[in-house]
This record gives sequence, structure tokens and C-alpha cells, in this order.
Amino acid sequence: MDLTFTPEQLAFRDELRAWLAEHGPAGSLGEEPDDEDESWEWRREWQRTLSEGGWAGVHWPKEVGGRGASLTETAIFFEELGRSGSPLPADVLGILLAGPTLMSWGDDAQQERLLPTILSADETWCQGFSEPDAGSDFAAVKTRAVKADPDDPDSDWLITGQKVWTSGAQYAKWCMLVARTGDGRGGQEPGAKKHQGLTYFVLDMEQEEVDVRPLVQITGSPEFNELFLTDARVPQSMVVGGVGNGWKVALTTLMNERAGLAFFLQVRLRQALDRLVAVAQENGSSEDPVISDRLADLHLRTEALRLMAWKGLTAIEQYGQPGPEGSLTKWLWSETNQLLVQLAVDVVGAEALTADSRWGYELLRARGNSIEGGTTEIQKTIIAERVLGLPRAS
Amino acid sequence: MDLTFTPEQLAFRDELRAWLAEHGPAGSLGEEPDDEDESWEWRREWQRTLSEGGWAGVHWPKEVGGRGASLTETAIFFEELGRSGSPLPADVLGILLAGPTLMSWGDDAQQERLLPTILSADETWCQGFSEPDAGSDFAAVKTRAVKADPDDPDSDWLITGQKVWTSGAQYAKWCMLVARTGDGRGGQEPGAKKHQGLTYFVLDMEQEEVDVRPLVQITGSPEFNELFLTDARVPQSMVVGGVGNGWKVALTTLMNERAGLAFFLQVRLRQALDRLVAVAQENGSSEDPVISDRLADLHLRTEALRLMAWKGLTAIEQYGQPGPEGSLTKWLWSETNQLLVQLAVDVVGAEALTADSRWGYELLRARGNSIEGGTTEIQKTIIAERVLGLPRAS
Amino acid sequence: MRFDLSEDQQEIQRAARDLLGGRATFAQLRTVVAEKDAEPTGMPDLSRTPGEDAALTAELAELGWTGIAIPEEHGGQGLGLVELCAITEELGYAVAAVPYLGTVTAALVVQHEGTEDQRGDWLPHLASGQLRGATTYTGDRVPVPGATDAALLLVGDPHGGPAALYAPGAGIAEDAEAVDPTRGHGRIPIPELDPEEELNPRGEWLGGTPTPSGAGFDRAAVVVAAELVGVVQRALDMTVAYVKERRQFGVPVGSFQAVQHGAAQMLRDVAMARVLTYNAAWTADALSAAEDEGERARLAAELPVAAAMAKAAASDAGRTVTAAAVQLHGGIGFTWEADVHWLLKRAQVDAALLGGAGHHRRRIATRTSSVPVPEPTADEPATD
Amino acid sequence: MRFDLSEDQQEIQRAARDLLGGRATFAQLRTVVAEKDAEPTGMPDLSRTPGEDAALTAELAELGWTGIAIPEEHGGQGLGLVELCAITEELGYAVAAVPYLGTVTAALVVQHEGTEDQRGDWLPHLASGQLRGATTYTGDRVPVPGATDAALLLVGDPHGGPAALYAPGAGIAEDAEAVDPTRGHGRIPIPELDPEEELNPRGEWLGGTPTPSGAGFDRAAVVVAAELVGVVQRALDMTVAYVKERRQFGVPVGSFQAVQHGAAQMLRDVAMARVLTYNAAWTADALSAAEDEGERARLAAELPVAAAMAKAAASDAGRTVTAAAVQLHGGIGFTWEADVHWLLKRAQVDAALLGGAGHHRRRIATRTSSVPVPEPTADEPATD
Repeated sequence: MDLTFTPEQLAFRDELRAWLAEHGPAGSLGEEPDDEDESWEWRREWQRTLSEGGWAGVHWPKEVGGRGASLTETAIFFEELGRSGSPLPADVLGILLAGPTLMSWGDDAQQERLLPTILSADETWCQGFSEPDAGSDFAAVKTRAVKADPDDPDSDWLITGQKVWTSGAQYAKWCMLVARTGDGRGGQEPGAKKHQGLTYFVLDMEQEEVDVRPLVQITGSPEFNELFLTDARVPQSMVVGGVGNGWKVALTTLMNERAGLAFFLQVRLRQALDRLVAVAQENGSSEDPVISDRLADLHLRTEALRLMAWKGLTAIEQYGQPGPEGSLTKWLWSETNQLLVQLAVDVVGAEALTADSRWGYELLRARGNSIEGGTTEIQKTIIAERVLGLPRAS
Repeated sequence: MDLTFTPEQLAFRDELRAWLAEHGPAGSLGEEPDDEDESWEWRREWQRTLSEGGWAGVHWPKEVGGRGASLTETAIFFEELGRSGSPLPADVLGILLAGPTLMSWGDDAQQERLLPTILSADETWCQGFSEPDAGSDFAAVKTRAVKADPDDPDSDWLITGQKVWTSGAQYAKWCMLVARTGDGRGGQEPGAKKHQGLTYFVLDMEQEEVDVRPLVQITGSPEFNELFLTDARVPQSMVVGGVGNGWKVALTTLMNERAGLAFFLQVRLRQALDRLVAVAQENGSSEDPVISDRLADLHLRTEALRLMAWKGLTAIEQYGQPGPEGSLTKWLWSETNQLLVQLAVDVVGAEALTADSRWGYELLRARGNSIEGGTTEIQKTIIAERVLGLPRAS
Repeated sequence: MRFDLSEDQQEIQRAARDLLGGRATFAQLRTVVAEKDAEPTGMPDLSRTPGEDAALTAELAELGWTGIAIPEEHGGQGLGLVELCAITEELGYAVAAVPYLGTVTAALVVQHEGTEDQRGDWLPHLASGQLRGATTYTGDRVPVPGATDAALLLVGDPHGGPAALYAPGAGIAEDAEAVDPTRGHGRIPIPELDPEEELNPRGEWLGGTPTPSGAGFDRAAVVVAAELVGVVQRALDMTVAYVKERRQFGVPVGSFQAVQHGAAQMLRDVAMARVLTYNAAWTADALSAAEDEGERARLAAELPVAAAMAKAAASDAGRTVTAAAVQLHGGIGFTWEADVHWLLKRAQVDAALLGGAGHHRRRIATRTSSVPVPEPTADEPATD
Repeated sequence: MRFDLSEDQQEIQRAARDLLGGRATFAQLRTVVAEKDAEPTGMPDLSRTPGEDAALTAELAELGWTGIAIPEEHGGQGLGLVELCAITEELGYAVAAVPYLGTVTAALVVQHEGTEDQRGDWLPHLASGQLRGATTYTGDRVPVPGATDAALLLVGDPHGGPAALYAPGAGIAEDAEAVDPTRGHGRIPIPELDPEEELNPRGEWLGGTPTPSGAGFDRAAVVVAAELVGVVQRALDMTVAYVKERRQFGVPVGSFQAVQHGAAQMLRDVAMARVLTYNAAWTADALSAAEDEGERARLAAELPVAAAMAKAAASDAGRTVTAAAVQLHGGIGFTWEADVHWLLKRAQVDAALLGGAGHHRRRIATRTSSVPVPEPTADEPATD
């Protein structure tokens, strides 16, 4: 056990803190605009600032514009980003998912074409994995890719289908997308298992065959989109990892999703809790022992999340593979956040139930936490089957 | 809505109260002995007293020694029995399960032989349904009955197998028992469904081929037994409801199990809660708002149980069939009792964690509540599939 | 002993469900909300309250629903709290965009705690639906449904202190956009009512002088609980229907044990809230009808506990059951397009209105130790 | 930054697990308990404490485990709280029938709160295992493991008031048969310690005079949490093994979602208790090692919160995880024959020992508002 940083890590943190103090919310960043589009542009501008400072891709290798930071430094980055009150960069999907996936699976041409514009936010990304009938079930993907000319293996792919939960699609240049390619020539191979025959594509969003429609959430915000594809065209050169390997490639992407974010999210949770404690102290509800018992429980959970994030990092560093922390953390985080916003109603009072307040928004928004990125039910099943090794449900 | 009693019901209650005042704990009943065997004898004596007073089989028809009481009166009986602090009669299995099952399914000879000795506790009963590998799964019963002479349909049955959770087996004359009879002549019919081919027997416990071994619980008490049968003999005349109908007959028995008991149990719960509140007031822990919040929740649950019991009764009276209350009540009751005994540790302190105290015993005993009589998991599945009509789990 | 609505009560509830099934659909609700959200063109229509279904509101008034539990001498139908709860449950089930809850709770408070004059002044207008009302506690814990400046406001003290009545136009209520957009909410930021201080010029003490209050507010809380029972019943019904149809991994999701057990938990929470709510309503009606002095005293002591249990259970169920409904709907449940969120939002407001679960558990805790086990008694005086 | 035991620490833990895996089996436990329950024949053997494994107790002392965290100058091995927790976790995992927990917690309290004399008087005897100890709070909330009249008793105030030390033979402890029959428990019925009143003749104030206490008791609570972590880890492991094997309806019960999700919940509770416990242990060791004054002050302020979080999470996990283990074992889990009940009983006692979850949440609540977010710092003095 050693819960201290090395002098190098401390120096990294201090450099980052100094930079964030100058460029972040306490410095030149400015307030987030209310308007959806302006807010996006504001976060894109923030990404450009990060990029110029060399902070957009801390965990990316130096040769592709990153900082080559270690896992611990990456964790420090996200923790400090959250602590400073800064937003995530606009294209977090490109930085955390698309980039690393391309570095693992993309060929040279793909890496040369696609990587350079990610950190700078010159081209941003969205993700086309989920479908209406395949919420948590990859094998049920129905979107279909066929060859424009079945007899020409170099011909373009034509993709048709529907994707959901694609955030940022209205601004994205590229979409990382999984579609069913069957036997590789557009046909379905009879008897093939359903997660076979999937291929990972990089789709150019700038074409008429791609229709982006906003999907309004219960909060009233169109945070996500639906994507309707009708013979959308992808050249053979934009297949990543080979035809039929989509399942494997996509899993890499999904594995990357949570690592860095866990640190950002736990700090944000702690900040929300601190805000709630401040309100409780101000209006006297912290003197209600039942309220303060619940606040203490939230403290405990939030601290456990912080420690689990570090423990997960140690597991990767020491043993080369993540521990069970990923799914545990996702589940515990979403539940804790939901408990927190619900307690806020009891602490804050009427304001927390008004539509235009931050607490009111968070109350509704938090209901999505246990659904997005894999439902809590799915997380529990993953823990049971993959961590505890229980037999698969039949 | 009408939550009052008729004058007749009130008269019934007042008569019962007067009788219980004279014969119950406040009257001549005396203290329960510590010793297991003496305690049984004490409860058997109590049943005889009830029987002599005409109270042992309130819901039994008058012509078989009962009082012919209505459902509401039966509910009043169990509520008052609990309220007076009286124990259940020793052979509650005979009175609530065996008797009614025989009245529904037994032939004249069976009824004449078996019914008269039940209320008087001259012969008592145990139940042989559960098996080591068939906890909640009737279809997995392995105990096997074969004809002593396969060619003689009137020959005796020879029963071999193991039964568990048989309370009172060491004192019982009879055991209502389900065994696999297959094609009716001792063989297994290939392709038959597993809950087919079961038969309901009345087994005479007074034979060497029946071995009763106490099964000690986590409380240290041998409240239940295991039953080992090796060619135990049952005459053809002691088959109830016909060969191969065991599943149907046993279900009748199980349905009867909870009706009256719900009233007894909820009153007992309320009494335990009242005792706990008294301790909390005495030692000041009721002034801890977190404790009193939990006490209030227990009050609410206990009251809901009382009301659900009456609602269930109304459903039977008005519509001829029970509502969803049976499984709900079982689940809510066991959970509430477990919450209560766990809270008792926080309220009572050290005494509640000592082995020879009532609270210490209840703390351990309560863990069985969510297992015995159908686990909580099974209750939830029953509610989902039979009450809400969800599709069966595959 | 019959724990079930009587034939007449069932008839009332059935009629309400039939009417609302046609008139208060989610489609209609969306129209009302969309109108409210539309950009104003020209002069705003001051005669309409945003987020309310004006036609349905008028229709309920015509049918006499607003006056169902108001005595006939004041223009109502003179029925009981059980009947009022049966109707309110249906309005919750439909998430109807009408200012009903505020009006009927205000009427209950005036009726059971007001002076003869106050009753005469206000009940006929509330009964006819001409006047809307709203009921809340001091402390501004919740945007109050129906609380516009045009409403009759009843403001109680959560700890049973004196309560105040504010005539329309008192300027007490502030407009508020509640998370539930379906009926006009207002905030009533009165921290406390001090018997020593003078009230707002359009305010007066309920009952004429500053006296402890409770009997009306307890009944009002039971009606809010009844609306919650309707909301959570709907959440359960919609969820059950959805998980039977929706398929994943090749089977209906309703066949997964996690979904089955989640739905079972919802039913249990609904069932607990339901029995406690109707028990409290019946207790209130029995109290109103009791002639025997001892009987009255016993029921009067039971009512606050019964009401607190009802509201505590319904508030908890409101939060947990509607959250579970969103969860068991999966991704679609988190969209505006699905209708479960109307239930979630209504439940969140109602759960806090007239005291949340924590508040009512405190009341239970302080009172139960001195109240004996409730015990049914005769419907006629006992003979002994 | 390494949230994991070091190689050395892992080595210690592995050695403990190996030893206990052979010496402290459930079969051995049953033998010890059976001897205790046997009818006495002839003179009772006063040299043995009922329910204890005397041979194992001696062996642990010989191996120096009782002194692992006691400074070398007092006859111990001078290792840290992390190492002590690693061993105690294994004793919990084995539900070992030894008076270890009481002895090591007593040593921690004396070491961190005693006077130089008290340390010199008692630590060597505790380190060698010649003397058993026991630690508790006033208020008699729990039968205290190790508390016989022959033990050194440390009695603290749950709210941080002065603490007392009672030498063996003080006559304070009363024999108690705890629900956990596996080690000698005693009750210490001291309602409170009044600085104005004189102590028992064989008692003295910890630290010499009546002064606020905490640093030792916080560390002691962390060790109890570590034992609970071991108990619940064992409960999880046994349950996972059982539900993989046990079949119902033709499949392993571990393939049912309800069982899967129940086991996942157990893992989560174990994981939370584990990270919080080892974090608290590390914080204590860092505090002991800190040389910088500011660093010491910061860690000294963090320790009570970290310890309270550890004990709160471990107490809750102790109750829920062992209860779930019984439940997921089904009928067999409720029998004496299955071994899960040993875990349940040990966990129930430990959950209440040195403050239950509610007590420690109160401590968290009163302290966190004034403590900043814990934040890792350099392992060497920072350069700025």
C-alpha cells in the first residue's frame, strides 16, 4: 500500500493545476452557454485550448500528438480536470474511444487520415453501436452492410439501418459504427452465430444517406440522437480490423470507455456532494440526524469510488488487467448519484423540484445513469459471470 | 370499505377473549418449558384444552368437530390467539393442512379413520414434501414409491427416499408425503413430465423403515428433522386423491398454509415491535431520530401486513379467490421481521447478541423466515408470473 | 369487515376511469404541454393556466367531482374521503393535467378546520370548481400544484401549529415551473407562521384564531397519497405491458428474473401504499360518522397515524416505483417519447407535497407509542 | 500510488492464509465448540477459555502475530496497521477461535493513547500473547471478544471522552455467551466514564489523566473492520462455490439472475468495505511515519473519518453479506451443519463492536464538513 504520488507525478499535477488555473473555469474559459449548439462550440473551443496546451490526449503517444502520460498521470489528469470544474472536451468519444481503437486496429492509412484531426477537434466523432432492438445485446445488431458491387471486393459498402443513443452525431464528421456484414459479401451465412459477421466501419457523416434526428430525454434536452442510414456509403478502406471482426474491435472500444472517466466522474460526484452539504448546512437540514446519516452514507460511497478507481488502476499497472472495478464502479457511481439527487430534494426543497434549476435537472438526468453505458442489470450480470465466474444464465 | 365487525363477529370475539383470558397465558396455561420435548407436550396439552373448548378447529365444519366458523371469524381467532400471547396448537399442520386436505380429497374411510384424532391431538402430523435436492422444486421430488407386488394393484406401496424440513416428525403418528409413483405400478413412464407421476400418501410413522433424525438449525435448536425412508410401507387405502394426482393434492395443501397464519403472524410481529419500542423508550434509544425513523418504518409495514391480511380475506369472500396478498404477505412479513430483529441489536445492545436471550434467538431464527415455506426469491417469481402475468423464465 | 370499495364506490371509480381513459390520454397531455411550451404569439391568454387542460377542468367541475366530498349544504355531493380518494387515484393514474388536487385538498382543510364563515365563504366556490385552491406547509419544500395567485391558498404548519388561509390575489404564490409541467404550480415561500405577527392583508387564521391544526391537513395528505397510488399503479401497469412485449436476447425481457423481481417489488410497494391509503381514508370517514364520544376520541387519535402511514408509504412508493418503471423500460424509458416520465415527475412533486416520507415517519414515531393497536370495532354500538 | 498490498505484505497475508487454512478449519472450529458445550466432568479446566482453540492461540503467539504491530522496543515486530489488518482479515476469513482481535486492539489503544509507563507495563505481555486484552466502548452495546476477568480491558467513550484501562482481575467483565460461540466474550456493563469519579481500584485513566481519546480506538476499529472484511470475503467465496454446484430446476442455481445479482451485490459490499478499510489502515501508518508537521496534522484529521468510513462500511457489509450468504445457500444455509452460520454470528458481533454503522456515520457527518477531500501527496516532501 502506498497512496502517495512520486515527485514526478506531483510535478505533473502541479503543472496541470497551474495550466488549469490559467485556462480553466477559474481563468479564461468563461461560462457554459445555455444554448445546446453554443455549448457544444464552447466545449469544442475548450478542447482546442487543451490541445494547444498539450493536454487533450494525455494518454496518447507523443508521436501522435499526445503526452505519453502513464496511467497514473492520466488518472491525475481526469481527477484534476473534474476538480477544477472544467468540462470534458467536446470530442471525448474521439479522444477516449475512436483514437485508441484506431491505434490498436487501424491500418497506417487510416491512422494517418484520421488521428491528426481528433485532438484538435477539427473533426469530431460519434458512436453507432446501440440499436432500438439491441439495447444491451450486441448480437442483435440489425444494421446491414452490403457491397455496392457484390463481385468487386474493393467496392464500397452500403449501410442501412437505425442507430440510437448517438450523442454529438449532429456535429460529428465520423461515426464508429458496427454493422452486420454476414458472409463478407453482403449475404448472411446460414448457421453463423449472431455476434459473428459484424464489421467495424468508420462512416463519413457528411452524406445525404445519413439522417440525424434528435432524441429528446426526459430532461427535455436532446442529448442524444437517432441515426437513420439508407445505403450510406463507406469505402472498403474505412473498414477497421478486417471484415467480420467487428465484435472484437468494438469490445476494445467499450473496454476503454470507463478507465479515465471513472476519475472524472468520482470527483464530480464529490463536488455535487460538497454542494449539497453546503446547502444542508446553510438551511439547517444537516442538523436533522436522518438527513446527515444519509449524507454520511454518500460520503462513504463517494470515497469508496475514489479508492476503487485507484485500486483498478493498480490492478492494471501491476497485473496488466483490470480488476472487477469497472462494472462495480459504474454501478456504484450511478446508484450513488441517484441517491444524491433524490436526497437533494429533501434537503434543498422546492427549488430541487423546479424545472429550470440545476438540482431539478440533475434529478431527472440521473435516472439515465443506470441505463446508459450498460444498464445496472447488465453490470450485475457481468460481475456475476465474468468476475465471480458463475455459470451463464441459460 | 367497511372496517368494522358485525355484532355477531364481535360476540364471537368477546366469547373467545373471555375463554382465552381463562385458559390462555393470562389464565391457566402456564409458562412454556425450556426443554424441547416438554415444550411439545405443553403445546399438545394446549391443543387439547382448545379442543375441549371447541376452539381447536374453528374453521372445520361442525360435523367433524369444528366450529364452522366463517373466514372472518377464523381470522379473528388467529388474531386473538396471537394477541393473547398464546402459542399455536402443537399440531398446526394437522389442523391447517392435513385435515382440510383430507376433507377435500380423502375418501370416506380415510376421513373416518384420520379426522377424529386431529383436533384432539391424539395423533399428530408432519409433512414430507421437501427433499434435499428439491428445495423449491416440486418436480424434482426423488422419493420413490413402488408396489410391493407389481402385479397386484391392491398391494402395499414401498417408499424409499429422503425428506427434509419435517417439523414435529419425532412426535407424529402420520406423515402427509409426496412420492414419485411413475406409471402407477412403480415404473417410470418415459417422457412423462416431472410433476406428473407424483402421488400423495398418508404414511404411518410408527414403523422401523422410517428413520427420523433431528436437523439442527443455526439457532442450535433441532426445530426440524430429516426423514429417511427405506421401503416404508403404506397400504393402497392410504393413497389420497388417487395415484398420479399428488401434485394437485399437495398444491391444495400448500394453498391452505398461509390463510389463517397471516393473522397470527402479523399480531405476533406487532407484539414484538411493541416490545422493542418499550425497550427503546426505556433506554433512551427512541430519542435517536435514526432509530425512531426505522421504528416508524416497522410500524408502517406491520400495519400494512394487518391490512393486507384483511384485504386478502375480502378478496376470497367477495370474489371466491385469493388476491396477490399471499405471496406479498409472506415476503413482506419475513423481511419486516428480519429488519425488526436486526434493529433490535442496535436498540437493545449486548443482550441482543447473547445466545441465551430472546432477542439473540430471534436474530438468528429470523434468517429462516425468507427461506422456509418458499424462499423470498420464489415468492417474487410467483408474484411476477402468476399475479402480474409476466412470461415464465425459460 | 370488507377491505374493498363498495359497489357504489367501485361504480364511481369505474366512471372516473372510463371518462379519463378517453379524455385524459397521454396524447392529450402532450398537446397541453406543447401548447404551454409554444412560443407566445401576440398577447398571452391570461384566462388559461399553462399546462392545464382547460376543457377537462371544466368538465370535471360540471360533473361535480370537485365537490364530491364537500357537504351538500355547501354545494357539494356530501360523499366521503374514500370516494374522493377513489376519484383522485384515477386522476393520478391518468396524470390528468387538471388543478383538481389543490382544489379538493383546500376544500378538505377549510371544511375540517375552518370557521362556519370560512366554510360558507369558500366551499361553494371550490365545490363548483369556479375557484381553484392549493394546500401546502410552510417551509417551501415543494412547488405546489394549483398555487397561482388566483387560488385560495391554505398554508399549514408541518408540526401542527396554526394554519393560514389566503384569499385569491394575496400575492403570496410565486410562479414556478415544476419538474411536472402538467398543471399550474406555484411556490409559497413562507418560512413559518408566527401567531404573534399579523398576516398578509388577504390572509386570515384558519379557524379564526391561531389554533393548532391537523384534521384537515391529515385528510389532505391522504388525498395526495391516493393520487400517488394511482400514479404508481399506472407505472406498474405500463411496465408490465412493456416487458411482456419487449424482446432482448431472443426472449421477452419480462422473462428475466431481474425484471420479474423488479416488477414484483413495484407491486409490493403499490400494494402497501394502497392499503394504508384506503385505511386512512376509511378512518377519516368513520371519524366523521362516529356518534359515540369514546369512538370519536379513538378514531381522532388514530387518524393522524393512519394518514402519516399512508403518506409515508405513498411518498416512498412514488419515488421508487416510478424510478423502477423508467429503469425497466431501459433506454426508451429515459426518452421524452415514452410516457413513463410524466409519472416520475408527478410522483416527485406529490411525494414532497404536504410532507415527505421522512416527515411522516417522524410523526408516526412520536405518536405510535401512545396509540394502541388499531382494532376493528362494531358497526353498531356493542351490546356490553 | 499503489492501492494493493506490497510484496512483503502479500507474503505475510499468504503465510497467514496458508497456516490457517490447515489449522483453523471449520472442522477444528466445531471441535472447539463441541468441547465447550460438553457436559463438565470433574473439575473444570480453568486454564482454558471456553470456545477458544488453545493450541492455535499459543501458536499465533509463538509466531509473533500478536505483536506484529507493537514496536520492537516493547517486544513486538514493529510493523504497521496494514500488516496487522492483512493478518486479521485472514483470521476473520477462517473465523478462527482465538482471542486475537481483543489482544491486538488493546495493544493499539495502549500504544497510541497510553502513557510511557502504561506502554512499558502492558505492551510486552500483549505482544507475547501471555496476556489477553479486550477493547470496547461504554454503554454495553456488545459482548466483547476476549473480555474475561483475566484480560486487560480498554474501555473508551464512543464520543471521544476519556478512556480507562483495567488491569486483569478488575472484576469488570461479566461472562457472556455471545451468539458467536467461538471465542471468550464478556460483557462490560459500564454505562459511562465520569472524569469526576474514581475508577475501580484496578482501573486507571488511559494516558494517566482523563483526556479525550481517539487515536488508538480509531485504529482498533479499523482492525475490527479488517476482520469483517475477511468474514464477508469468506461468505462470498463459500456462496459462489455453493451456487455453482447446487442444482435446481435442472441447472446450477448460480445461473439464475436473482442469485447472480445477489452475489454481485455481495461482492460490491465486500469491495467497498475492503478499500475503505485498507485506506484507513494506510492513513494510520502514514500518520505514524509522517515527519512534516503539516502532513501530520492533515493525516491526523483524516484518520477519524477514514476509520469511521471503514467501520461503517464493514459493519453494514458484515450484516448484509453474511445474511445474503445464508439466503443464497437456501434451506441448507439455515442449518447448523452448513458452515455459513459461523460467519453470520462472528459478523453480528464485530458489526456492533467499537461502534456500529450508525454510530460511525454520525461521526462521518460531524467531521466531513470540516475536512477537505483526501488527496494523495508526495512520498517525499514536495519540492515547492
